[in-house]
Amino acid sequence: MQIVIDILSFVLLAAGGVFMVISAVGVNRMPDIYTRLHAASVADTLGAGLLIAGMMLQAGPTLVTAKLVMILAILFFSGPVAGHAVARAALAAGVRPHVDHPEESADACGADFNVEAVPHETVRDDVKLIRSLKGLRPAGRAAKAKAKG
Amino acid sequence: MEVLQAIAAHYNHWITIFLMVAGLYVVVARGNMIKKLIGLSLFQTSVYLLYISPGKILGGTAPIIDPSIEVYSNPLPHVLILTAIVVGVATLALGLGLVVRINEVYGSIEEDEIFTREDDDE
Amino acid sequence: MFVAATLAVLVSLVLLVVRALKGPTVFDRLVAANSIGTDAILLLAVVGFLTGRPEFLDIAITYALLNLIGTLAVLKYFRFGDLAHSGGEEPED
Amino acid sequence: MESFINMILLTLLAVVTLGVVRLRNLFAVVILGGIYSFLMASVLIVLDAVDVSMTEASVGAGISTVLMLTVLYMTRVEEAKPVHTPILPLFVAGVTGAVLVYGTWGLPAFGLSDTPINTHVGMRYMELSVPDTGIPNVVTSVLASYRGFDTLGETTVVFTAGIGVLLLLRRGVSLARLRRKQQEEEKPS
Repeated sequence: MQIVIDILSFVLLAAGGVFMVISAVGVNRMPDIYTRLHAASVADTLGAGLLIAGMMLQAGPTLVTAKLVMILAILFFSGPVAGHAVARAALAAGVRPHVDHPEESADACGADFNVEAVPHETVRDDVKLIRSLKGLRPAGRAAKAKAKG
Repeated sequence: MEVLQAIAAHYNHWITIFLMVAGLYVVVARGNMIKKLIGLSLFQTSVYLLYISPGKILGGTAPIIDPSIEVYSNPLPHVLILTAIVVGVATLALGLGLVVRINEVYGSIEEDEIFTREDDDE
Repeated sequence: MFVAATLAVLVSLVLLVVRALKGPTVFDRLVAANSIGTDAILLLAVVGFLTGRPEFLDIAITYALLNLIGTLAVLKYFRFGDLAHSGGEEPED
Repeated sequence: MESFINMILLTLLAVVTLGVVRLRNLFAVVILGGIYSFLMASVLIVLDAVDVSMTEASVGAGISTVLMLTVLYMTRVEEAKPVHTPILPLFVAGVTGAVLVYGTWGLPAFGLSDTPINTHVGMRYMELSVPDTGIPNVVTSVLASYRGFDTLGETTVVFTAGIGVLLLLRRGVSLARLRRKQQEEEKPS
């Protein structure tokens, strides 16, 4: 029985470690902040989840397992919150998403990041979604400048 | 192998010295006051390392008594550094308060700009 | 087997530090910092098992909470320029 | 293995420090400071200082970051270009570092149990803590019981610093602000 648990937890730990490394490589290789967030989330979910599952198997039904469950719960909730907040703040600060045809969007994406002109479909959908929420900085700022001018 | 062991024996000391020297350099060479405070806290953390690393015993664990464990690391440096950390954040807060006050009076936190402004006033 | 997991976490830590130093924008550094926080939590847990005393996981819980608070404080600054802002309305530029 | 993890983490710490010294955007420096604190806390865990590690993480990555951000909000974010050449500070730092490195040859190696620091009073506390106070965590018993007055002094220091910050930042009539107001009023006339 013990040997089965050992093998199983070794597999889980190894897989978790591999996902941690994949996530870190992704954070290094991806072209812009929004895609890097995507790579970083792998560590929060699969990496941490598998590693902690492996450790839980080793700890058995003790207090240590309860603490591990708590850590996992905090990571599961805090990871998406932090990632979402980073993306929102980057957008609000005017960081332009990386697009497939930079020559087409280069003049369209001015200093103020004109939302309508970004050609990437998915990006535009996300932006529309966020704009429907209250108070997005770049759009709001552009509108205000128009109203003043 | 011998060389590696010699390096491992003193690696903590060398990194501690590097952090200390880096903190000293930032405090002396940079004119920005917030950067100076960051350099000061670099220096501070290097002192934490200087105290804690000699207290570590290889193969030992944290100094929390348990019947099943034989070797513990030295608890005394930990106590001293706990006090130092709390006092450190108090001094950092006071320094930042001074920076805000200086910025209110002079409109700048760069040392050189403040000095030229002082000279202009006289 | 915990040795392998520790090595993996250390490798990812090294790569993330590279990104934190390179990162062209502040947000790249922030993503790296957040991931480094996660890595530190996992490293703490794995090293606890490696040295045979996994009782110190309470500290990992503290790290996890602090990691979130630090990131949100920085981002709130960027969003509103003020840490005490309630987040309800668009700030005046 | 412990020694190896310790060395890797210390190397990362040194690399992050180089970044802190070189960067001029203070936001980036503050974020790197948070990373530095997390790495330092991991090093302290490996060095068996669990209580110190928790305090360092909450103080370094928590309170210090928030304090620095608040001050950055009140001042400005970009550091000015250095006016002077950094040759003299580099020289001072280099000489200091060389002297200190020379001094390390006389220090005992890392991780031994028979060094002076590990043979006298610390180990006495380890033996006496449970019979004397009944607390298994020796750091707690030394901090709060054997050396409780030190903690009282520490609290006094924190209290004094708090009063200092309050006095510095109070929103009242201050002499300097009055003088500046006077100057501004005199200028147009």
